[in-house]
Amino acid sequence: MIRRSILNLLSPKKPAESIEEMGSRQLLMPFVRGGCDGCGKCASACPSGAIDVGKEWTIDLGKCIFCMDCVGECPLSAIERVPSPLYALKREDLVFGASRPPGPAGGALDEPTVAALGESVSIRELDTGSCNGCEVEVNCMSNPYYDMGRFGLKIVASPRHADMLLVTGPMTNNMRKAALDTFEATPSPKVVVAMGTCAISGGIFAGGDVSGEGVGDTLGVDLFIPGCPPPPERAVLAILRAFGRQ
Amino acid sequence: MNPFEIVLMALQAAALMAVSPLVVGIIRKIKARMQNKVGASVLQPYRDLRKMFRKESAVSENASFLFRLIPYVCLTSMLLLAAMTPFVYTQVIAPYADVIAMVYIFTMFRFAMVLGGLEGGSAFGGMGSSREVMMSVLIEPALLISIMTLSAMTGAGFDLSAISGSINARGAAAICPALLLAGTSFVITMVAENTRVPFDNPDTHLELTMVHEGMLLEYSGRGLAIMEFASMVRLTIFMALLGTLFFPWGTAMAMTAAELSVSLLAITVKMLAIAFGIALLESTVAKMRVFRMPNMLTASFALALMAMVSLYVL
Amino acid sequence: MRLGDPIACDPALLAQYVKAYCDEGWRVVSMFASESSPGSTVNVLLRRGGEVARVASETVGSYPAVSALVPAASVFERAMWEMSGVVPEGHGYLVPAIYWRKGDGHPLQKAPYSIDGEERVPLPNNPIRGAGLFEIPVGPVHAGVIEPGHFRFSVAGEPILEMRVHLGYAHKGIEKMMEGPVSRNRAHLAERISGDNAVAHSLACAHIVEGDAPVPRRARQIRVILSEIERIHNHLDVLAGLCTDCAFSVAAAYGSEVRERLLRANREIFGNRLLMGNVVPGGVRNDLSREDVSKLEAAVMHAGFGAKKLEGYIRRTPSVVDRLETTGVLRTEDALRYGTVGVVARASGVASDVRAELPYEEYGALSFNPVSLKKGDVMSRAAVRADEIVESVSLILQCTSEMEEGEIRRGYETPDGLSCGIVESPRGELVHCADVRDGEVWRYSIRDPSFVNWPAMEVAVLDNIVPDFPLINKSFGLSYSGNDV
Amino acid sequence: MDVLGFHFQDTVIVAGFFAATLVPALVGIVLGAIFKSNKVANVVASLCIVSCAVSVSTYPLWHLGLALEYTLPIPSAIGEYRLAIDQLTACMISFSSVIFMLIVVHVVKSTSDSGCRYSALLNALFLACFSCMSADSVLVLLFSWELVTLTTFLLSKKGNNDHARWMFFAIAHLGGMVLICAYSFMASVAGTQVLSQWDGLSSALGHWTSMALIMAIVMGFGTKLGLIPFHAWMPDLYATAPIHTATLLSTVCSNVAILMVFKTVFSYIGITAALTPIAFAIVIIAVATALWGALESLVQREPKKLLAYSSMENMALVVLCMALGIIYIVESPALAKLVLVAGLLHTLNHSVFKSLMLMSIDTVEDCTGEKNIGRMGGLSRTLPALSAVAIIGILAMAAVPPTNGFVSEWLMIQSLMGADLESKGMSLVIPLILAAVGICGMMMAASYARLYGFIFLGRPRSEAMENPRPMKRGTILPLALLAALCLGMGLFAMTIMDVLAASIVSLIGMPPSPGYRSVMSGELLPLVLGTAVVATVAVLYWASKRGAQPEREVPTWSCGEDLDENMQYSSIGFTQPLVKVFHPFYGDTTVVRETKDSKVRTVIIEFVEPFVKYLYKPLGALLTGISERIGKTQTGNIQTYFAYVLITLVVTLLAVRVF
Repeated sequence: MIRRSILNLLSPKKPAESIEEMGSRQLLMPFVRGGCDGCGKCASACPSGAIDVGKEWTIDLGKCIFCMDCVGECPLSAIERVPSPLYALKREDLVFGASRPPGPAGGALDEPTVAALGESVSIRELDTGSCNGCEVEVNCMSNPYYDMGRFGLKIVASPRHADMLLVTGPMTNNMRKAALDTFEATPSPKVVVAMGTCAISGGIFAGGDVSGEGVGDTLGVDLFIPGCPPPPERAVLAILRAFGRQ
Repeated sequence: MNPFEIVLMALQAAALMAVSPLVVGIIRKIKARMQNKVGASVLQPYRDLRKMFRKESAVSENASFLFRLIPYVCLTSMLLLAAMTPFVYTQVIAPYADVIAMVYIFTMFRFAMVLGGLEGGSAFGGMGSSREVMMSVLIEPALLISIMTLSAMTGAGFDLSAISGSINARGAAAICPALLLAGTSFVITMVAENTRVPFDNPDTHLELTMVHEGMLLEYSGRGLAIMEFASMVRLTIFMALLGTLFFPWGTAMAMTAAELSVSLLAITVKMLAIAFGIALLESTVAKMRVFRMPNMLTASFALALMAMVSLYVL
Repeated sequence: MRLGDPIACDPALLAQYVKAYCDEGWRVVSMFASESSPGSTVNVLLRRGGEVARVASETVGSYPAVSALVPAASVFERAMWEMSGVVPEGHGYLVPAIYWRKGDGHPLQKAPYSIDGEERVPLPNNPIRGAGLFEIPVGPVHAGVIEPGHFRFSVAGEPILEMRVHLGYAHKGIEKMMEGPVSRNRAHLAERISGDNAVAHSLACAHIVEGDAPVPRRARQIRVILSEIERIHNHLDVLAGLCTDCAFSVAAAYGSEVRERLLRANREIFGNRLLMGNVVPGGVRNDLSREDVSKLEAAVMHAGFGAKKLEGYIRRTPSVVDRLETTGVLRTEDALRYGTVGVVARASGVASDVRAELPYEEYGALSFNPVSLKKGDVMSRAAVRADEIVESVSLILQCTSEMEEGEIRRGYETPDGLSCGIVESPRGELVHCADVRDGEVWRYSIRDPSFVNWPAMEVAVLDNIVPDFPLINKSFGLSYSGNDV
Repeated sequence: MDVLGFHFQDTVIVAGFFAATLVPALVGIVLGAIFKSNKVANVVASLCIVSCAVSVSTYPLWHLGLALEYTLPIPSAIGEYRLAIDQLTACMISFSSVIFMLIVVHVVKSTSDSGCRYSALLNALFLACFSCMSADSVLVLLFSWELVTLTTFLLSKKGNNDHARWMFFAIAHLGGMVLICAYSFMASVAGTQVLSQWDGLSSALGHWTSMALIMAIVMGFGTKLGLIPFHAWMPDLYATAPIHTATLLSTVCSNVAILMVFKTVFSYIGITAALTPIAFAIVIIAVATALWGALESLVQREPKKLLAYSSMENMALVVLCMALGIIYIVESPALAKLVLVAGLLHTLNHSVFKSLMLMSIDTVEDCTGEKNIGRMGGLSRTLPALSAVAIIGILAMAAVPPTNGFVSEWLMIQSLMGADLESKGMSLVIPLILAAVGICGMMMAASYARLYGFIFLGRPRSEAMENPRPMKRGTILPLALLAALCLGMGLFAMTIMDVLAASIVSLIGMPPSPGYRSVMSGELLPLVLGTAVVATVAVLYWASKRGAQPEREVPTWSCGEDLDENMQYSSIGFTQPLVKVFHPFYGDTTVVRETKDSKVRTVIIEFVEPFVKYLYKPLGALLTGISERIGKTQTGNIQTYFAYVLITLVVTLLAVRVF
């Protein structure tokens, strides 16, 4: 173990990826640029009801679980896979259609919060009943590949020490009180992040024994990170960009 | 003591406190690199402290005035200790740098922390306090005796300036079985007192295993910043004591530019070496079981006693 | 797998029937109530090696508790009482298991039911008293990145005198959501019962939906590959987690590095880090190209080497071994009494493995050595995991070396009646059961391995000290979401 | 003599002083014996306060140069009734009177129904203590010492606590008997009963006899100090007796015992080099007592019992200082002076913080009706004033700078470290003592943290804690004064030390130089350190509060579930790790019993004092048998006790005269 420690210490090459490397990997989402006849097969194939063909073809990235079942269903093969945006600051910014195509995400959190927390973000992960997929990825955020510690992000043990509640899961009824308690226990300024589809909208669990549609109905959310689950590099990048870094 | 010397002593205390987040940052950086990570910048602790200092405090509704006062008591005790610790210059605020008072100020720090852990009335704070108390019963006497050994070895009384002056003046000749034994005991004490691996895990996310962190669970904002800072200063003080008292080379004994610059270089090298040692220990050893700790601490205690006895027997 | 006609019995005799089976070496695999008029049918699934039996009993309101005679039934009866309203009379510890809310009716009943406000049933105190004893409540919001669950320790200092696990925070009503027309695609929902065991759950679900129609051999081989990759990354997670929990940071980082490489390979080859979306009813979604296969072999072998190396780090460091050995011992008799499954059982000397006893997919055609150890401590559970990773690598390589060419998906038809899917998930024997009536799933029951292993942990932690609990918990490596469905 | 422009004869002032001190107390006794009403009780207590107030002037009067000697005009066949006050005695009397006075003030303020008898006995106890400290003849000494035992015994009656009282009486009386024999023997060797004429009897006694006598004196007085194995009465009596009795026993009576030990050992017997071996024996007893007190305090469930073990530990440290004084005195008088000053200072400090803590704890019990520390908690929010004075007392007990407790421990360790380690195998002994003192100190600190933490901090653990009755009006006053003394004596410790150092010259007969300060480090440390601590905390607090974000009160973080009162650390659990570490000392006395009815297991954890279990239980059966018989025949009548004590004394003294 001593040997490995010292070798690691001295080795100049680390597996950690640069921000550019992390940013180069895309998470693809289904999207129709045109040529949709509104047959609705894709909408009925969607397990989480993310697609609406009512007025125009729209997809709610906050509901999409990225299963791509819709792609094969389209008789016109009009559904393409396009890069999805990293994050959104408002829930409605996650709905895309021909009139509002997905582009790179922009915008940062409000100025005072960024100024207060920008360089050092203590994260308290709050699982409100997720499937454990997001937890796997949150744990990966601190492995040597993503190494979020180098950006000043760290997981802390108590909400008292936290600046950010990283909320996963659809907010089950049984977790509602605990989530409110955690929010209450966190000193301000604080940021609430909805990570993953079920935190944003309830996702595939919407309509189950959960409280409302996602975390936003219980806590005010400042940052939405779509994905089911969002890969670790996307979560890290989304947090960094929302704080105006890179 | 001329005024210039007093200024120098004050500067040395201020410098010790100022570099303590850097010291912690360096240890964390080394640890991260050993884990094959890049790790946070060595300046990250400063950023963390600044952020916490600006945050709101969420205080438990069961906490009393003590809870609000304790961070300041802890910081004060560290301030006093910083002024008593030889760092780049062997002279410290003599004649008030009394080694016995030093140990009692450490006790004051612990006592305040333990009471702070009991504030709020959660099970975790009590758990941290309870374990801290168990450790302190064995740590403090060992610390007392290992420092006393130095006092007896140098015959310099209780004045830390005189002790460190005497040891540094002797240089390599100061190295004797007593110094080595006391030094070993001091290293164990340092690791335990600062609740580091293998006694406690400073990076733990498990509330059930915490010692030091458990007592801090209820603090937030400014109070937390101060408590964290005080802990950083405590670690730096121990490292500085280890560097100047048990590795007696290079510390300035006179106030000349040459000696001071050599001393600055020497203490930098020593602190880096100790930081590396701590990081290596923390990387290669697992946290021990709670009830194995007493064995380790008793060993430290026995080493300190042997050091003392060896002074006269050998 | 379709289940034949049950052994029907009078509710008053149900306990005796089940006891008689258990005395013969059968084990309660699952219990669930399926609504029928006027009451409910209590189904008890039992297994002995490759044999599966079902005892069914029509109850109205209540019946004498099976757990009075067979302790393993206790947690099932708590869930049935709460979710379906079947009252086990004489149950020794009738505390909610999942739902924790009062209301008119029960969540799994067909008639509409309503909840009394947001108030939850207060968690009960531990059944232990004494001056100086106190309770340490931990969770549902833990200090680490863990799923929500509540642990209640009764201690008078460090040694744990009593511990109770209270779950249900991740309850999302998945069993209810699974009901509906059989034609619906349930794979995505099944994968998210427990995201880290996505393959196992979707496979169990597929087994029900597919009936007894065979899927193409190539698909079966890919399914084995997926299952085993999932096992490797779960086991690696536990091994790395054990290192983290005892502050053995370099090894922990190494473990997470090895795992991350595997997850990246998953993403590259199968399109998803957690292998979601790959198992579909009738086969698998993604075929493997030649290139994929060689990438896969490399990735899997790297993971296998990494796991051995990690195990070596653990075994060669006395301070870690000291933490892991003799900690959290689950004795063989307790493992049997609570009907534990999977790694937990195998580390305590109960060699039960669905892959060997009731082979599904291609397992019957592959050779592997089931791993089993006797001591039942944290170290044994870690060792079983490390050895199983090696076995998994071998299974995957056996599949890739003789991949059959051909289609990967075939049509299927779901039969009416009661069918079940039993697979060996990384955590152990996983059972899905569905009661299909007239092309509708009438009742869908999910029994995650965690459901039967959680009660065993309540015994394994006794007399250990509080700070060793995280290690014990990690070594069990149980799911909360899968338990709470 | 010229005081404030008046001219008096010394003798007039001295007689006036003794009259002013003794007469109010005597009047009080008479009034208390005649009347029964509560109003008179207050008058009686006020008379006691007057006596105390007058006797506070003892040291100033001595300082003015008055020879405070007095012979009671009572002719006697067995000796004169002489009182004489030297500098050390004056010091101790003045100080003890302050404590006595504050305690009586607290009696008046806190108890409305203590009754005339109690007040009268307080007067009697004051008289007994005063005359014992100032005794100049064996008869006065022994008589008043017996009177101290007797009055405290009578004062300690409360409810049905006969067992504890008789245990105390038996043990204290055993000590009294030993003392009677020892002093009678010394009187016969010295040929006079006048103590001030016994100057260094050791040469006449021979060193074996001297050593035996020193041991007898230490153990004789040690029965009241709680030296092992005579501590067994303390916890029970502290817990069951009226609090002021316990406080007086722990503070003023201990001061008396310590003073008498010091005077007898150093002045009357006199130390020579040959006597050092006995000091090592005393060191062993003292260290064992200190360790035992510390260990037992960790597992106590009643705060008062915890404080009883704390008294035991503190007094053991003082005895340790005395023993070290014996060891040092021959080789290094300056060091001996330092250690004796440390011991005396610690005695004084102990009486301040212990009276503060005992009365604070009693206030807690009084306001909440709860005696079990395991069911307390959260009082800092409901009784803020009490918690503020109590934290000062706790810090003082735990020797946290800048309180008075710190100064005396600091001196003790200095004197230990100043020892000339190259002689007499001290290099082996001193580090061990140092280690023991260190461990004791930390264990006691753990106990005190537990005491404060589980009474005042956290959340209430029972209904009674949530809404305590308010404190009785005015009771905070004496407590606040004591708290102020804790701080003041810490800050101005050097002044008190100088006075004590000057006083013990009369004891050990040394010229003022070399001064004890020559072997001491950091002369002004207490004041500088104290000011630094207080000022820095204040400045930091003030500076940091400016521009800070507002504070928000939130519930204690509970991981998202509700907390009930049983979900916080328990006081037994708090020290359980330590009990486990030191389990050889608790051994089979930690009993964990489990009972299981249908659904709920019950775990019972018990601690039994081994001394009680193995020594006093068997012995106690015998002793209680005897004391019960005494109780039956004598029906608790004061006069009969007096007669009994007098008869014992007279018979012994006559016996000595005859042989």
